[in-house]
Amino acid sequence: AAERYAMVVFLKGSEFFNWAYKGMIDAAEMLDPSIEVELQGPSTWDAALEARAIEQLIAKGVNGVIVTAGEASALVPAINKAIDAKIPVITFDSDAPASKRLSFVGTNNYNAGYVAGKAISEWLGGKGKIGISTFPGPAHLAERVEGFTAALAEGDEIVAIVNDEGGVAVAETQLTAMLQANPDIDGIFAAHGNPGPGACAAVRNLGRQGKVEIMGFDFGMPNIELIEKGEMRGTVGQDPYLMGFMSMILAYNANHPTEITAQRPPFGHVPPLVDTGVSIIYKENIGKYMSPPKL
Amino acid sequence: MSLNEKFRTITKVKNLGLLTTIVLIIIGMAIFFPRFLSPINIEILGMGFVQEAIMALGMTLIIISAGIDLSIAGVMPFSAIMVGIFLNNNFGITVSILLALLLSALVGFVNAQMINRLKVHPFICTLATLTTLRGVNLVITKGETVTGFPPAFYFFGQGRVFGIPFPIFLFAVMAIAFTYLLKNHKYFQQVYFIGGNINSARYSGINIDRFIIFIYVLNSILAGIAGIITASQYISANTGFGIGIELRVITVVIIGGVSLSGGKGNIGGTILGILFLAIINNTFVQTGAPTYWQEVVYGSMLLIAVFLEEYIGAKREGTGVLKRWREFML
Amino acid sequence: MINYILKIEGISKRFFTNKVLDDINLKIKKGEVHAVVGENGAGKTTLMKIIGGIYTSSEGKIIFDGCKVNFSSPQEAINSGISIVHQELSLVPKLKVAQNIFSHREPVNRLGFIKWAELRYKAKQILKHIGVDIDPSTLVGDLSVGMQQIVEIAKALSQNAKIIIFDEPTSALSEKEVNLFYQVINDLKSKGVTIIFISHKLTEVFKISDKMSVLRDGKLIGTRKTKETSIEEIIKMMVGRELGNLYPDKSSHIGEKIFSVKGFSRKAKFEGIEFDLYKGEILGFAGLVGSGRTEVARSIFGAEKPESGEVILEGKKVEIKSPRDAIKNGICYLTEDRRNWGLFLEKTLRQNIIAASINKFVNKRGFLKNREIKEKAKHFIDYLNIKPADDKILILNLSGGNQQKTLLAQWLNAEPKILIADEPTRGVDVGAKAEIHKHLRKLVESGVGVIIISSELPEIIGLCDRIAVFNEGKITGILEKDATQEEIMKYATL
Amino acid sequence: MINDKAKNSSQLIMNSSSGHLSRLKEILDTREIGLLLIIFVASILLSIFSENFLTFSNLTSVAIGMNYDVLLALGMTLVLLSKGIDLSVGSILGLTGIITTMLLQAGVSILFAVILGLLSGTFLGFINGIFIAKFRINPFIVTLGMMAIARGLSVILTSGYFVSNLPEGYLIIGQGKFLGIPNPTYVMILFVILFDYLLRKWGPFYKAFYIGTNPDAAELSGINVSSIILAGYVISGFLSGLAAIFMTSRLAMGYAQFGLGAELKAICAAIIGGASMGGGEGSIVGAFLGVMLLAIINNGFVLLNLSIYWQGVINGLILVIAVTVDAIRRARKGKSRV
Ligand SMILES: Nc1ncnc2c1ncn2[C@@H]1O[C@H](COP(=O)(O)OP(=O)(O)OP(=O)(O)O)[C@@H](O)[C@H]1O
Ligand SMILES: Nc1ncnc2c1ncn2[C@@H]1O[C@H](COP(=O)(O)OP(=O)(O)OP(=O)(O)O)[C@@H](O)[C@H]1O
Ligand SMILES: [Mg+2]
Ligand SMILES: [Mg+2]
Repeated sequence: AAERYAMVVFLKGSEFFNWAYKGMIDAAEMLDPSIEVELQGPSTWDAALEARAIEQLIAKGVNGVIVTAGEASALVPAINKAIDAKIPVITFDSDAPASKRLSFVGTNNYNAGYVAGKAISEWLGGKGKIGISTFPGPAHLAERVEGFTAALAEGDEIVAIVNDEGGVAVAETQLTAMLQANPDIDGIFAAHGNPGPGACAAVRNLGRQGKVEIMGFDFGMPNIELIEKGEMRGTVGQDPYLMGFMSMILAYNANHPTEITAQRPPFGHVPPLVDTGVSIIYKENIGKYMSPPKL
Repeated sequence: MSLNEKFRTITKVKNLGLLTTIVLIIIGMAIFFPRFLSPINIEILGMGFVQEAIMALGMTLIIISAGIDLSIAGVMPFSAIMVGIFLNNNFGITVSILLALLLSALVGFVNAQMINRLKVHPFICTLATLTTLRGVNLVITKGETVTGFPPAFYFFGQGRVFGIPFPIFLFAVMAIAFTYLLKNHKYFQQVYFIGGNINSARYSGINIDRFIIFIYVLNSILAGIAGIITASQYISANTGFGIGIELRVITVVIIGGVSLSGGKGNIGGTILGILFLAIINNTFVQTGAPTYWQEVVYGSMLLIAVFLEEYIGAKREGTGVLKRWREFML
Repeated sequence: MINYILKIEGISKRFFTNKVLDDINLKIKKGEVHAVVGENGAGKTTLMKIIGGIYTSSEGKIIFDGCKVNFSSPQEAINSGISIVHQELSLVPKLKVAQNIFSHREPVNRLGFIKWAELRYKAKQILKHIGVDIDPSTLVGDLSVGMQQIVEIAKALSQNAKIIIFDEPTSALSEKEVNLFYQVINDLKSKGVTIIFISHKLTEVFKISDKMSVLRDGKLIGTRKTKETSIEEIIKMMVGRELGNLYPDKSSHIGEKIFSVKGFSRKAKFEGIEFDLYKGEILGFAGLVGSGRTEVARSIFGAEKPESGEVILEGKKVEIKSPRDAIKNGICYLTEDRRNWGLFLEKTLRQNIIAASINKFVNKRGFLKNREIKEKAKHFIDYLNIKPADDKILILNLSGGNQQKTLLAQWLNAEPKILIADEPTRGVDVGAKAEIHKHLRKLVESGVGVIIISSELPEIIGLCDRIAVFNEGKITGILEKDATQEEIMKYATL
Repeated sequence: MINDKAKNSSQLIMNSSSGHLSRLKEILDTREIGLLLIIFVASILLSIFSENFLTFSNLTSVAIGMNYDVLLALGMTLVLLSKGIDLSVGSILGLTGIITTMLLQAGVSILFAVILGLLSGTFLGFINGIFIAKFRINPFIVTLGMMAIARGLSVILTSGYFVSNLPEGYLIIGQGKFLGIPNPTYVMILFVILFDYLLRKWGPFYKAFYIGTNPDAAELSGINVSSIILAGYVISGFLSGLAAIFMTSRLAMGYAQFGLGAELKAICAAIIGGASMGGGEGSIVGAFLGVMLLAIINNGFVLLNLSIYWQGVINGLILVIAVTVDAIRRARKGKSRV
């Protein structure tokens, strides 16, 4: 029968994961047109629900699982169970390092935050007063903020952190209030994909266009448009398409061992870590992001 | 027996609409996806919703009493986190679990006190505790995951008894006990009096305040147990556990025929409700249908099942057109 | 020394600023039947609820069986041997009769598990003892109000109390059940049980009580030995003056037919119901509890669907599918179950009075005419003497009789062409009752058709021009105005 | 005899309504005033601790944040009033936003897209209402089903993508200002005043109070129970649609996750504002103040730079305080459970 691979995400229906899934589809097509792929995942952010999806896939008997860990630890038993059942598991974007997963493909979230921190510090000449929009809970957000903080220069200062509850509309309210309370803020870091447009709206509300530099995260269309309009200075670009693409190839490799024994028999050759890189996207290089793949 | 009479006898069965829907799905799945009925899939199907199932037992009592408890979605991660912290501080497994359950019980006690003293609808009291607890969980963990439990603790989420996963075994035992107690035990029967007519309950000499404390504490403890099982199952504890679980639990209870206006319902219906939810969820993974459709299909199935239930129920109850308004409102 | 089982000393009760009981002193001997009478809102129910541990008194003390007691919950009162049959039915409709009778005192084994067979058996015994045949496994919600009242009595009997308080137990019972109830009382008395009995049916009070106490506006006016007093004296004590005729004169001329019902049937409920209503007459529906009067009325009103039958109003056939249709056509039905089907307990008096006629109190664009509403409310408060006379009070806080008056106001306000009133004077005091009767008569004289369903034969006989007698879902006879109780009973129990 | 009794009762009348003073007392004793008081105290405290609180621009930003929640809470109040609940408001908001923005993207004119968007929100509410009012299925289940369906459809329609690149003219609806105050704020205030007035004074709305208190008695009183219940859900759907228009226009995009979790906020605000889960009670101004209280507390959080980890705890405690204050007020008035 045809091989079947599944991608599991912690929040389905997000542009970011669509890029990744598209990468997976394209890679599968390239490897063997008979391969079937599917996408699974909860519609709310709940680590336990993601683990359930993996376990159900094991029961269903898929040939490989590509998963982004909404919560690193909670997925460990499910991932290990899959590996024990000889189903290769590749994590992408967010890792579950304590598990037996074969490989992680993605950008280290700390690094992504770090790159953003370096850039914004540079924009503000090392004397930035910075506000951050994030929400408490997910580990990868905490890592980004940690990396971000570490990259700032001596003279930079994080003035405020607000809770956007993961949404755009709340981000707008919260960031508007933040800018009110701290008129000296001249930089905003949106720690995930959503608050970027909220930050721009907040700046618009107070008529501070041009006085506050905004760093978004990921290249969702609204972010890209805002960069094009000049309301947002840049955004942290990871490469989800490549993540999905590479993960698929690795999962396939793992299922097709060669004569040369690999590190983790019975699986085939896979590297334990693939870094897909991270870069800041500016107005000059938004071109390729303007047309996200249609699923 | 005429056909008409036969039909009437059949429709007397409770939860017929739900039962029909479930059976149809199972048959359909079994034909097209043979793996659906494989032991491993059945086990996973059960394990996937065992937390909800355990909590639904308590919620059934609460809703029959015309109450509601949203705070379980805060208690469940709270208990997981607390047990983790206790374990990490070398309290030993038994003590850690007992302490976590004690703290969970405390939340239930606070809920009950607010309901009794302030005479405010449980929805709002428990919403307040839910919001507070979610915050408390964050404050305690700073959003980080609690890990590093001793392997002996894994038993509660991953161990087996008689070849059955422990959580499922535990649920089965509790479900049987609850069914029997609710049907036959004098103390548990009070729930029907309180939900059915609170004045009657009071005039009959039922100590309502004490009973409210009992069921809310019980419910919280069940949520605490679910939390401990979750912590053990995923060898970690995190504030993100149980987001939205309160709605799922309430849903299965209501699908199972317990009315939000209280006074009516049983455990059997709730178990069917769980089954319904678990099967719909598993069906999607099994068929590999586009997952985006899952919500839509789930919502539609929900409406269809309840519609069937009401439709058949209306036949069963005859023409009492007016009798029905209050029954089907909040 | 006389053996008083219950001594009430200086009891007062205040609800917020409103003093409803004022320094009540009362002594009740063991084994006596002590009646408490008084106008609506006099404080009878409140006093009983204090004795039963449901309310706590603001001042004073209660001495029960020689000891001072201070019940803080009904549970304590029940445990020490005081049971109450409440004025407002307090059963759980979704549970079975047997469960309701033994609620919280079910026979259990050592582990607390209910012995179902024994429960059913005991329930059956008690019902048999009262002399009614109700299956203990039926749901209480499926019983008529009258039957529920009997279940309520059974519940009190099952508690084996030393004192049983009956708060208007017979208001929903018809003659036959009332007689059964008298037997129960005699039986209890012979067993040495003390009985406190509240009723607005004074003949009944005279028949069964040993002593009676009269309350007025929260004060105890006096206590009399039943043998040494008269109805006139008691009424005078209650209302402060003498009352004339209890029933208005009957109609002198009957006009043309205004309303008729033809061939009304519903399986297992009623069959072939036919009757006509003429201008200027009051038609009475008599019958035993559960004889189908209520069902027929509800079906005419569109609250339930009959299987066959038609309704003709002023010569035209009217199509009635819902109460809305009925009310639009001017056919109104005053329910017998005011709490569940009639009143909006958590709303104010004013809101309740306009409930069935909101559309009459809005202007062309649908906005409420508040001044008019206020005036109308005041009118009815005065007219029916609803107490307290505060149109912003929640119905919940009114006495039973005043709630009933509110219900009546609600329907009078709808200005019906045909009014079917199901037990319209249930729980209303003698004075007010006479007023209501007068008003109903005036209504009829002004051209409104009135049908009265009543389980009180004297009321039916005293008020109605013609009487349709129901028996197991059929009309067994239509009697003219001079019918006697015996005649009616004959048709009712054919 | 009536004269005789009138004397008795006239005393009581005097007691209960001795002129304007008692009227004033009555007004002061309402929940709205209690809420205003809490809001007032919170505001004073905030303006002491942060000079930015009482600035025009901060207050407008609070108003903007309230906008969506207020619209949803209005609908929720109407629905709760008739003994129902609407869990689908958040996802109807999401779906309507998607439909409107996708229509715009497809080149439909702004006016048309807005009208169609509002219609689709109304229609979804209508479906809810039909199931509840005509088929008499429990509102909790129906709207829960709708919540899943509408959210699912939003995701399917967009497959998770943002809908962006909206015409400038559309953005004006939400982003435009008049006299320095954003357009949506005017609409919000207009709706609050309108609905408050209607609910107090207008027959068809007023009947909802009866339905919620005792639906069966309402039916027997000739009130068209099912139509009024239906109307509640339709209005709730419409208001969700309106909130969606404002949200998508302000943020210049449509997104399937818009309105996630908004239903609980709306219920919470409506109940703080005086609606009851048991039906038959509710106040539009109250709901508005409920949203305001929550918004001000949140604003305070940011202004005072408090740790985001404590936000949940404080929000929960505020809820407890609001509920307790009201419980005390109710106890004095002799009402039973909310
Ligand atoms: N819970 C309450 N809150 C406020 N006032 C109350 C409450 N219960 C009763 N009252 C008032 O107390 C007074 C006495 O009421 P009670 O029910 O004792 O009268 P009653 O003598 O039993 O009248 P009826 O014959 O109509 O049953 C009435 O004016 C009533 O409005
Ligand atoms: N308001 C109501 N709504 C629905 N059903 C009712 C209502 N009132 C009474 N019933 C039903 O009506 C039936 C009893 O009424 P029925 O007409 O048989 O009695 P009745 O002759 O009026 O005597 P009584 O009411 O005094 O017992 C029961 O089945 C009861 O459930
Ligand atoms: Mg009374
Ligand atoms: Mg009757």
